[in-house]
Amino acid sequence: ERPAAPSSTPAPTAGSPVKPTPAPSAAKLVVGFSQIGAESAWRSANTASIKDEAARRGVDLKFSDAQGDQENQVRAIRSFIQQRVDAIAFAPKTEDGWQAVLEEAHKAGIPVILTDRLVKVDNPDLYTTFIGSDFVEEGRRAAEWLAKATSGNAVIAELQGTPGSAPAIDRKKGFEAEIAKHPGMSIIKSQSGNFERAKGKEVCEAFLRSPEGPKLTALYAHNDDMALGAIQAIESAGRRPGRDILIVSIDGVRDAFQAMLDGTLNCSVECNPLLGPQLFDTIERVKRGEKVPKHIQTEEGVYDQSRVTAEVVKARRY
Amino acid sequence: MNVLSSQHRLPPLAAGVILLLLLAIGALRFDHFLTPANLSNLPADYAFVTIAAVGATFVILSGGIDLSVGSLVAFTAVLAAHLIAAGWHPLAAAGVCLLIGTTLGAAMGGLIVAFDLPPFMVTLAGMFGLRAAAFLVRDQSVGVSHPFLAALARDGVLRLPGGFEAPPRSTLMLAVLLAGWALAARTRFGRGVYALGGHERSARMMGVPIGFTKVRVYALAGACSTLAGIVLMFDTRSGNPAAGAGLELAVIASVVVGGTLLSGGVGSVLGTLIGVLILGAIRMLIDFEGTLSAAWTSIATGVLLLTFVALQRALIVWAGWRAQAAAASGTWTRRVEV
Amino acid sequence: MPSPLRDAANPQTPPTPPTDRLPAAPALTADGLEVAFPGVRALDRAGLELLPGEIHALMGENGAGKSTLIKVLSGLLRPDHGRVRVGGRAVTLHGLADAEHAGISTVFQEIDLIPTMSVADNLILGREPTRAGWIRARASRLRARAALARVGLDLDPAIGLAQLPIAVRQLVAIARALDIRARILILDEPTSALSPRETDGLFHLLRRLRREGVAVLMVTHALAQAYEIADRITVLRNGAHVGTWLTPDLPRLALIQAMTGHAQPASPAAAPPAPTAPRPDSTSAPPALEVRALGRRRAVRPTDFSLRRGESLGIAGLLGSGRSELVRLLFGADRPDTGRVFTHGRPVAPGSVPAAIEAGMAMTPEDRRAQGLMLDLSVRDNILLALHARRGLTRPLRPRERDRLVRHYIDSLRIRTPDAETPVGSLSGGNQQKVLLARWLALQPTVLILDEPTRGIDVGARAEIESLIASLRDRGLAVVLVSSELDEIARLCTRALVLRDRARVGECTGTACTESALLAMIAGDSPPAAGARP
Amino acid sequence: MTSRDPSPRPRPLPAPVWPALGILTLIVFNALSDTLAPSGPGLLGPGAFLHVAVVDGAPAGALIDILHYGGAIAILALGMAPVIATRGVDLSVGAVMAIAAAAAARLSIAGTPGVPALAGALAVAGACGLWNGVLVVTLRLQPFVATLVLMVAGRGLAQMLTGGQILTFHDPLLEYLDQGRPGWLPMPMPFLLGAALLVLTCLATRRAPLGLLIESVGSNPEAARLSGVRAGPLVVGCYVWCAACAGLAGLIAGAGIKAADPFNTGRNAELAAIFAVVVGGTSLLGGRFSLAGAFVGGMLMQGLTTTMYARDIRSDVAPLPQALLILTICAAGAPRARALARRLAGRPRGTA
Ligand SMILES: Nc1ncnc2c1ncn2[C@@H]1O[C@H](COP(=O)(O)OP(=O)(O)OP(=O)(O)O)[C@@H](O)[C@H]1O
Ligand SMILES: Nc1ncnc2c1ncn2[C@@H]1O[C@H](COP(=O)(O)OP(=O)(O)OP(=O)(O)O)[C@@H](O)[C@H]1O
Ligand SMILES: [Mg+2]
Ligand SMILES: [Mg+2]
Repeated sequence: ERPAAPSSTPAPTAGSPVKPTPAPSAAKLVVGFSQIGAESAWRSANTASIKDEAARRGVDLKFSDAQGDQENQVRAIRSFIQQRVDAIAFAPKTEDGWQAVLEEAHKAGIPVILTDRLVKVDNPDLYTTFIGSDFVEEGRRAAEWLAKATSGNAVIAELQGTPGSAPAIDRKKGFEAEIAKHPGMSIIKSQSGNFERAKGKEVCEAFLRSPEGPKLTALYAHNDDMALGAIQAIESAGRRPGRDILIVSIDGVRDAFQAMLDGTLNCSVECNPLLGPQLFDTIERVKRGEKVPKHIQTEEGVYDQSRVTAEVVKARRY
Repeated sequence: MNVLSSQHRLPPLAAGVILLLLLAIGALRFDHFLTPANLSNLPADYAFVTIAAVGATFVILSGGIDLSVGSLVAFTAVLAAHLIAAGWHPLAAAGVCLLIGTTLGAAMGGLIVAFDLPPFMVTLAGMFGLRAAAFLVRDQSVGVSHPFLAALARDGVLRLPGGFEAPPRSTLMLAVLLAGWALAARTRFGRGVYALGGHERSARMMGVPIGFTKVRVYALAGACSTLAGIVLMFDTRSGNPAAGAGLELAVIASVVVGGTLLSGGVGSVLGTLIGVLILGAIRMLIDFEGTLSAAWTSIATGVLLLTFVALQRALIVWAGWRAQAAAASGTWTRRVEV
Repeated sequence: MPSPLRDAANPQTPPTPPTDRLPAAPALTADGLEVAFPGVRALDRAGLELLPGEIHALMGENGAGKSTLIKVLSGLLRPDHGRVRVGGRAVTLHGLADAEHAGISTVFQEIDLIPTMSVADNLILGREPTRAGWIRARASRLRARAALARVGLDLDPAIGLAQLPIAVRQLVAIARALDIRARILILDEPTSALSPRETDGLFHLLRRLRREGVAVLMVTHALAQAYEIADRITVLRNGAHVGTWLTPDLPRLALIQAMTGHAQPASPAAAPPAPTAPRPDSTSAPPALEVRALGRRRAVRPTDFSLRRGESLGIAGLLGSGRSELVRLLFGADRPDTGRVFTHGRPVAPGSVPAAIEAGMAMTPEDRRAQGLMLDLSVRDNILLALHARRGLTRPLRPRERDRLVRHYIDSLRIRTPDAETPVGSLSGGNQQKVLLARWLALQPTVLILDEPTRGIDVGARAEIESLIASLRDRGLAVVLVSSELDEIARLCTRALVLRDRARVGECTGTACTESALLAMIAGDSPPAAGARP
Repeated sequence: MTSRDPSPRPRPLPAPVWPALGILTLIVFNALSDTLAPSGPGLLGPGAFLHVAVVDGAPAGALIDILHYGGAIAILALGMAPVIATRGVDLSVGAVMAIAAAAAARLSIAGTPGVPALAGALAVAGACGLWNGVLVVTLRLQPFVATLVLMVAGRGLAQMLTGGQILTFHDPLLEYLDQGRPGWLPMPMPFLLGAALLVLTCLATRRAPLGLLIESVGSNPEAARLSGVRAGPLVVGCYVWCAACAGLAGLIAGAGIKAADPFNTGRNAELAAIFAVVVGGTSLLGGRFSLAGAFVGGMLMQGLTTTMYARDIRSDVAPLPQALLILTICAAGAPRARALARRLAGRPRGTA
């Protein structure tokens, strides 16, 4: 019942798959999706969105959770190729290391859609399109908000994500590039909190305790979870989060919105995990032979306390 | 045949049965499971794990443990990538890394011997230190492209009859396995490793050069981990300092599932291969199933693992009974005259 | 109080010059050896001279330093002071390999071999025949077989070592030592696990080696063996060289005196009050131990016997006759297929050690290192273990009571240890055995099962243990004694069972239990079928 | 009956000495760095490693941080030590931490008051331990594999319990486990809990025969069996105890962030716990174990982390100095090294 692999047809060129889809519309679309793992609530929401959307559209979704291991993702993609799925989507754990397996998918004529972050490959034709946000841009927006809120004067502590991970690297890069424009802003403390709430708290405690601690006026966290941990640390150190120390973070999960409502978090740059609808729209367009842009930006906003109300919090799905 | 020495052969044998069972389940459930291409993927995808596990087998057979596998893999992968990015030929980079990795392994063995330290501690320090070293080489992943790598991936594939394919890493894995097996079973060094793990004090009293053997075991493990790192690097054409996190546990688990006793002295390299493939086949089944959420993936992996090790256990007990029953049907005899 | 003998022997002067029968150039000499361990000086200016073509007995009390001396001679230990010369040349032995290179081959006392490997692997470990670095499988098998044949052991070399009882392992270790062409062969208590038959076989072999000019050094605690085979005897006491004598020049009493340092009040043979006849208590009381049709396939055929309080039952038989298996079934260490065990009329749950202990039984297993002791735990813990296990977590001993018990047994069994906290593994072999005995005596059992309790124990301590057994028996314990030393059974037991081929073949009572009677029963009318292996 | 003139017997130093020396090294290093840095805070100035401020009547500072966060690791190690002494290992402690925290959060959100919620979560953790113990004892799986099963599956269970979310909860009693500072001794609650457990377990294992029975099983299982030790219940008990300790550590971790984080709680906790036990002088081969050593080992583990924060060391390269310190401590504690030192000092040698 599954459509046969179009191995005889020439491989699609990127952006404009020449592959005609004569398959009857009755045939169910088979999509393989390889998720990195479940390392945060954000990720869970991302997974849920994709699964729900697949169920809603009646797509046969092959879902594989790599449990945080890039090698498992490679294996999953190879197994999708073996199963001759109609399209492969995945959220790459790192930028590098996909050349070989994407070549295999390319050879098998299966379109590949990246979500969440980009990959580095020799030949951009190896993937069809990329849906997701730009981590550098997120970092930049966070810095932009902070610059505006402090009129370009801030002594900042930074809570980084997991060492070596793409969001940690890019969010740092974007943030630093932006504050470089403001001579009054400087990062004086920076340490990894591993994207964890508990580590965020522990590291922030150490920041506050250090000789420079009293000088801090702002905190930038690479994700909301670490910011939420840091808020507790700031409170127990006897300072007021959100007032004495401005806090800006990235992701926009519900707990962060709640914290903004409570006045303890100042700003969260949204990184939308609800990619499901966009992803399957794109896949269907690709399958119909339409041309899709090489980068599909997700719709994301920058939320600060002024934009958050109880209704907004309630409406948050993740 | 006698009971005990076959008892030592039983766990890998039972593991083999389990592996076939897993493949049979996959074949029955999924359309494209039992295809030559898919079956070729299994060893290829786990080539680097297997290579690292061969080294770990020696360490565990000798009664030790090596926690530095994952970090050493990452370190050498990054170093090799870094060197290639700096213009080295991949083979030269691989050679240098192999030398460095072997030396690092030998150094850990040397510390274990010289100060009589617990291997857990020394290799844990190795795990910490080498991970940091990997980040010092490059703090994020490096991609490389080199004509040699592309050519290797394109032309190095062995096409076997029946549609099976062996990419270079599978071939290398096979070579390492063969060498490991021969080393364990057919050299004095290998017998010494078994003796060491079986009873270190006795082994000393029987003239096994304990210190030298241990150093060589850890050097070998270092070499295998390095080779695994290079294979990983060649395959993904990138080196990532964060790669291989938790690999050491996966490797130890494969070795143990393959019938090697963590206490040392009993086990085989072949069992290790089967152990890796069992864990790989479980993963592959879960991928083909394609409906499991993250939580269920963890649970299913755990439950399948348990099911199959319990089954392995049952097979061993059953075979033991059979052997006893067969023996008991004989007569009451005094075994041997002195 | 210097004994005349000591003065005559004059331990300070060099050993008695060899007679004309022995060639003059010594194969090995050691002098002034000193080795100190934490808390003890194991060797204190010890020395030794070995001549080619002699069998030399090394004797001394438990903990005298015999094994330590042997470890020095084999390169396992480096002495703090002193010299070793082999063939007249001073050598420094850095390890076993050096010693083997110098032509010294050793069977150690605490050799456990490698239990996870096969007999063949154990025999040829480290000496595998190789070609270009690769082991030649067939040649290895042949070499292993040949080694086994040399000690007359007919057994499948592929069998796992762990399966074999300690006696057979001992023979394997000897076979291993004989496998290399050594000019000096050192055996540390090789006979302690062997029954008379195997001992005879070994001695036969040693005599042949003597004819070939090999120098043999052997440790033994059995005076009879020393007098049977040794040309000369060297005695160590407290790590020091006491003297070396030609065997015929040294009367037994003098030897004992040399070992203990004081005149022995009574010869060990006379120590325990020999029972003349069974002295059952009131006949109406149920027997202390009753065994009905107890058996297990491939181990022991169903066997019955019963034992009253105040009786001691010996179990005699050859190696592998099923003695250990029988008492293990009795104690619940293995699960019997058939039969029941009753103590004092009450049935004991089969196959359960705790149940047997609860029923008043105690058993010292034959293999003290594998089945008895926790080598890395202290003497104190080893003594108290069984008592603690029986009392459970709910009825712990008071600390003062623990100290009292430990001190009592260390003193009364004369366990030679720096203190109660010393790990048992660093005691000498005989003292380890005493610790094991203490563990079970501390339980105050009513049925005491002893499997080779005097293995590796020196003459003095043996006499003490024997008299202890006798007095326990006379105080109303029922004692089951498995021993390869028939004279021990003859002296101590009111009755004896004889096993052959895993079945009971005879029994004797009271004065009829002489050594020769037992021997006759063991041998049987026709010799048992040889070499049948399933 | 020692022979005459025994060489002076060097008593082996107690097991906790080496990790304690390690902590001391860290403190000295931090203090030196504080004083020697040109614009540093000085030895005791605000922000210095040794500085102890008083916040809300309770002391606070880097040293207190070590006690605070080391408490949970020490509790894990106290649970792990007996398991290792039986020749086992429990890889599932991290997963059990997450499960316990998730269970507590669920109970608390469902309106269960503190005490039953706490008891319920600990019972869930205990059940996990029972599962491990049964696999090890009745199925006779190697402990590594048996506990690997729960290590892998447990995180999934925890995620199911929280519905793939980080569950935030508020319960004064649960929060007290982490934030509590009792008036009579205003120290971090995790440390006090750990210390209380240490005293308790030391009493149970050293005054009573429990410790000896556990050690006998790990030292020589066959001999223990023949001495009448019922190894089965004992070993199962050890795993249950270990899991219960892990549960408590999980609750502390959850209380610290007032939420159950099934993704990250207890990640790599098994390694930290095993490290603490082994550096505290217990052999992975079973047998003798030291609870005090495990406790101090846990503190050392946290000391390494806190030093990293205090010295602003990038967390990706921090493991390098940490590794070197671990090696140094181990080598210093090794009998071989001490024998060498004695020999260099010209005194007679100990064991060969
Ligand atoms: N490794 C060690 N550590 C500490 N003490 C030791 C060690 N080995 C031996 N000793 C001690 O050295 C002394 C001599 O021991 P040795 O084993 O040489 O005695 P032995 O004469 O062989 O006794 P036995 O007849 O009981 O075997 C004993 O007191 C023993 O406790
Ligand atoms: N000469 C031998 N060669 C090989 N195996 C033997 C020999 N003698 C005994 N066995 C093994 O030993 C086991 C029985 O030994 P067991 O311990 O019961 O004998 P035993 O009469 O108690 O002798 P001992 O007291 O010397 O140990 C048998 O299962 C057999 O496999
Ligand atoms: Mg001895
Ligand atoms: Mg016996």
